Amino acid sequence: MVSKNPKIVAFCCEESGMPAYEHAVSLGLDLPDGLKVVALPCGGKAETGYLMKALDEGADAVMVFACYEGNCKYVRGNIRAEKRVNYLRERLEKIGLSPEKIVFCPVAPASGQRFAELVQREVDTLLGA
Amino acid sequence: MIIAEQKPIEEILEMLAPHKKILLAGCGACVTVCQAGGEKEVGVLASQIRVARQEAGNPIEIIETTLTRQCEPEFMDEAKDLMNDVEAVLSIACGIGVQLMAQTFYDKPAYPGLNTSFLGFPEEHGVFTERCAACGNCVLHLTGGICPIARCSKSLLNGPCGGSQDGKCEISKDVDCAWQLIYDRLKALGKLENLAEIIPPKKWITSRDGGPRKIVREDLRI
Amino acid sequence: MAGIACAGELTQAGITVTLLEKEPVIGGWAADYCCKATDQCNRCFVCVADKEREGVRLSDAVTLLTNHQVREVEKNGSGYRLRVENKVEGVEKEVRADAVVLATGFKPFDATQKGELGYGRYADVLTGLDLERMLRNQGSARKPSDGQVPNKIAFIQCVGSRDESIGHLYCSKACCAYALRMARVIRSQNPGSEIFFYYMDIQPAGRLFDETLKACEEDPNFHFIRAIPSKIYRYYQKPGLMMRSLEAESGTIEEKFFDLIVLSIGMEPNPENEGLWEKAGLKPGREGFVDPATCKDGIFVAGTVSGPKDIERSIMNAKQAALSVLRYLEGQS
Amino acid sequence: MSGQQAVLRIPAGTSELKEVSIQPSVIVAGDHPAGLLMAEHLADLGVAVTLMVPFPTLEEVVAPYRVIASADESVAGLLQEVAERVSQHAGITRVTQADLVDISGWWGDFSVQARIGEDLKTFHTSGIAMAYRGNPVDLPGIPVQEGVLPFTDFLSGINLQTGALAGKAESPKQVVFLLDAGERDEKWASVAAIRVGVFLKRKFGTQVFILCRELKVSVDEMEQDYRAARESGIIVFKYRQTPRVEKGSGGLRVVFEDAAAISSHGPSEITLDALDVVVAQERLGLSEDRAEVLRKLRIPLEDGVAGPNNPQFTGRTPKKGVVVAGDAWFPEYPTDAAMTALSAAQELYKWVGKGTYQVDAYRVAEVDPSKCATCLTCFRICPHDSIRVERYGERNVYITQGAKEGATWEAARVKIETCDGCGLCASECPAKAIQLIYYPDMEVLDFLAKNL
Repeated sequence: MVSKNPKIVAFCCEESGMPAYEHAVSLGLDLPDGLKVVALPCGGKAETGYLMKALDEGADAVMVFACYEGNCKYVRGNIRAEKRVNYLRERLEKIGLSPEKIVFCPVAPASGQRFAELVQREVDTLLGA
Repeated sequence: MIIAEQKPIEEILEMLAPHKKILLAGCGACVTVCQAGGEKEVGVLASQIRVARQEAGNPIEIIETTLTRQCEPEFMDEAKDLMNDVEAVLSIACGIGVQLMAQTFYDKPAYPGLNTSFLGFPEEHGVFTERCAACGNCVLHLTGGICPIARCSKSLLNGPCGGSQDGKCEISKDVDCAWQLIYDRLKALGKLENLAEIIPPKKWITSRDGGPRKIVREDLRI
Repeated sequence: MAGIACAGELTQAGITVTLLEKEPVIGGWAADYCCKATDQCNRCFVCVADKEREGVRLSDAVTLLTNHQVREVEKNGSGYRLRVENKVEGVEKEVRADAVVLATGFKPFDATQKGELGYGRYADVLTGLDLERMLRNQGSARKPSDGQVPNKIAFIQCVGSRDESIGHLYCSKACCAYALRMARVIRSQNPGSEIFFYYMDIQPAGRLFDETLKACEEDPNFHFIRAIPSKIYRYYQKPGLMMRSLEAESGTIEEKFFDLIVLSIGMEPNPENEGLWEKAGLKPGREGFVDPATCKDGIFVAGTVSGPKDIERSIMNAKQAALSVLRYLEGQS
Repeated sequence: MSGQQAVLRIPAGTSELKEVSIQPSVIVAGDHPAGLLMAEHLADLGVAVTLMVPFPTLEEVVAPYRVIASADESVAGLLQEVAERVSQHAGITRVTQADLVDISGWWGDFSVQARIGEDLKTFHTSGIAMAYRGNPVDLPGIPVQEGVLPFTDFLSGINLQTGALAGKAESPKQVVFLLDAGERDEKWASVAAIRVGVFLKRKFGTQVFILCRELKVSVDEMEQDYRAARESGIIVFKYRQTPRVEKGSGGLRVVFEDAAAISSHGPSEITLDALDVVVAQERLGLSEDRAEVLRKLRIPLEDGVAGPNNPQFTGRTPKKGVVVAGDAWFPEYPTDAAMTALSAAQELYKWVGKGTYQVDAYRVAEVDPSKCATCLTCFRICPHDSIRVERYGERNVYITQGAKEGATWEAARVKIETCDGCGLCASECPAKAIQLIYYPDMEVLDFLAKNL
């Protein structure tokens, strides 16, 4: 059962996801208290182990905020992250869980609005499910 | 090295259904290198099993470990103490490791977490290709260092079949015709005359057909 | 923007920099631009500009003087003396430097000069710059008149560029790229939308542009029309704006309705450059922008001050300027 | 409520600064004039420059661009005498008839192998610039036949005094420049065609037709030059489909549909006949051996030019200390190519110009040799080509190659000078042998355990 205030872990690339989160905070946008933010030097550092561990520890969902394809400071770290997310979504589905528990979200550094929107969309998905 | 792939997760869950506490054992050798059963995969798989069982309302306790190698009896000691506490072991080593586990810890079930696939090498990160079929009777010296047993879809010994087209095998345009490769290599080496020699019917007795194989090196054994 | 990039480069080479900015915030026009990623990066370089700006803002080696306007530039021995005015406090001060980089940028073309296009008269006629700001600040395109999501959108290229009637016989170089990229953003946000792109010639924008152009060409809801629209007006019985153009494809005069019309305005020389910089020996080139060939004795130009550029080329030009500054300083010592 | 979230930040600050001394030296290699400009600028800044060109003289680097320089003052300004100046520059060591064949090593310590005539020679340098001209790859959509000339062959083959093309005695009467038939959108040929066209028309009275998909004027002062070209009698057509080039009466014939003509009678087909020569814009790419050198450094090639096509890599490559310019970066008109090259030179100068650099040995990845399975995963995926498998003694005590004593195992090793601390290697390492020193896994896992 997902509580009214779901626990969401956001793994944020220092180049995009983290500035976007901070931008969202600076704009005073509504972000759920259950959001836990983990900064990573690159989206590609969001290893499969981290993502699974977060769910294992009791997170309702995991979001990976990384750079758009073709804009990674480390060439293809973001694509690695996306592929891991896709792999895990497939696995979750096979074990009878909603794949929406792990999502990959490309963001630009100055897009706090999009950050907040994506988190809200995830909360809605979780509560709707 | 040995290349393996993780089993479908639903198959693994089914195997573990009767158990409440297991050991999940990785292997630090080939399957680490082919990213199927090393320390990292142990952690990820353990989390996946726990999450699935939690969701099903039937939690499971998993002890995680990675042995130096699961293909040597001596390293089984590393799991000895841990095995005391669990009902079963899920080994994500190759088939050798699973069997050595089963043999060593005779009274507890050992389950395979991987499908052992073939002998090969990584072409690039994440791409593995078969090179050797472990047939036990090597012909590479005759075939320009390219194995027709493992790489020709029909394991032909004397040239390609009629399905070789533009250097590709008829089973798929992504598969090179091994005999094309052999021809090219022998040509490059100036040894095309090798092809004129008929390779006699192969002794398959050294391959799978003769039952489980075993090698005894009397010289090393003393 | 180019000034910031140049300052960033110089500080990394160990030079201390004073950054004079007449506005309250640094970053130039690029600070208003939006990220133009769809499901992938479309290589608009806005995030690079954002990062450069943040880097300079936090740098210890850069003295930031915002709200400061340069009043006079004077050669002083081997270096320069600049008289600058703090526009907020109204006080003047002097800044000395071994070399001066002019990066005062461009002035966006005033679209009201093209009265037939109705900018300023109709709320749903925007400039490219307006749309940039809208996308950056609100996240999506809306009709200013009623806040609704537009479905049928026209982009008109070369507004204020390649136009002899207003004396702008040059291409602004950035507009095709920014317009196509923003159009893609709109298409990806609103799959029901339809884009009509009125243009003379598509101008390529470097090696990263091709993919964007191809994606637009392959999009069935994206229509390229080689025409210069002649008039935009209101048609009483119907909502939206009517636009008239003579289209090359059909050879006939077409009239179409649109929810939103975006004028891809170009760049003009910044009028502030006139007079002030002539004393330092800088002269305008054939297009009215500062001619970089007239830079001498420790004066350099970076970015759009010497001609229209997109962000990528502004940054490259800034790096080139930084190299020239370092080379000049090396020769002086 | 906003701003109440639990946040785990990457630890700020440094703990282990290491001074690295870098000799200010670079090798500039290649056959593009951008290389000469880079060499000159860097040498003026006190960098010891070794310039390698594949020709016997530097003039040959510039020669094919002379025709553009005759037609465009700003190109003339760039290239005039640059070959002479660089030939005499005291800060530049010139190596002629030389081509790079291999590069190994890292920023500050590259080992470069060059073929000089018949010999192979090894050089050591701190930084490398590769300024290559593009090789014609193909003429897209245009059948090869007599009278059809790739653009670069036309540029290098034309006689500036007589206007005659290589192998011909007189200047051609009618020339068609056929542009844009390829997929990649490049403007260099468009700009060159118009400016060179005016030059041919004025000097030799050649009738010039320019056929293109789009007229490209996004180069400084191009619109005015285009206007001048039309006024001087050059005829520009925009076509829809790639024109047909075939044998005509007394020369070649080109047939196409005019895309810009406004007519209510439908599209009009135009035929140009009795053409002496059709100059076709070819697709330019890197030659295979040059591409191979880039691949060895893990510099990706995208669409035939040095990648990545990524805004984070403006004028630089993922390999620290290596920059790429000229057509190898992207085929550009000479003035644009100069800007790109000089911005790349600035990138390079930042890496070799200062002499000493501070490297943070804390914000990097570290391999635990006792756990390393030497699987080469990290070596394969490091975006900066910053990891090698080396021989170790005890934990992180490096034994130089060849020294047998005490060497107990092989393990991967991170070159901290070029490690950017992105953690990709750590995230993929199947043996969990790599950790970011400044941000180990435990921090993330503890945070998850405490906050969930």
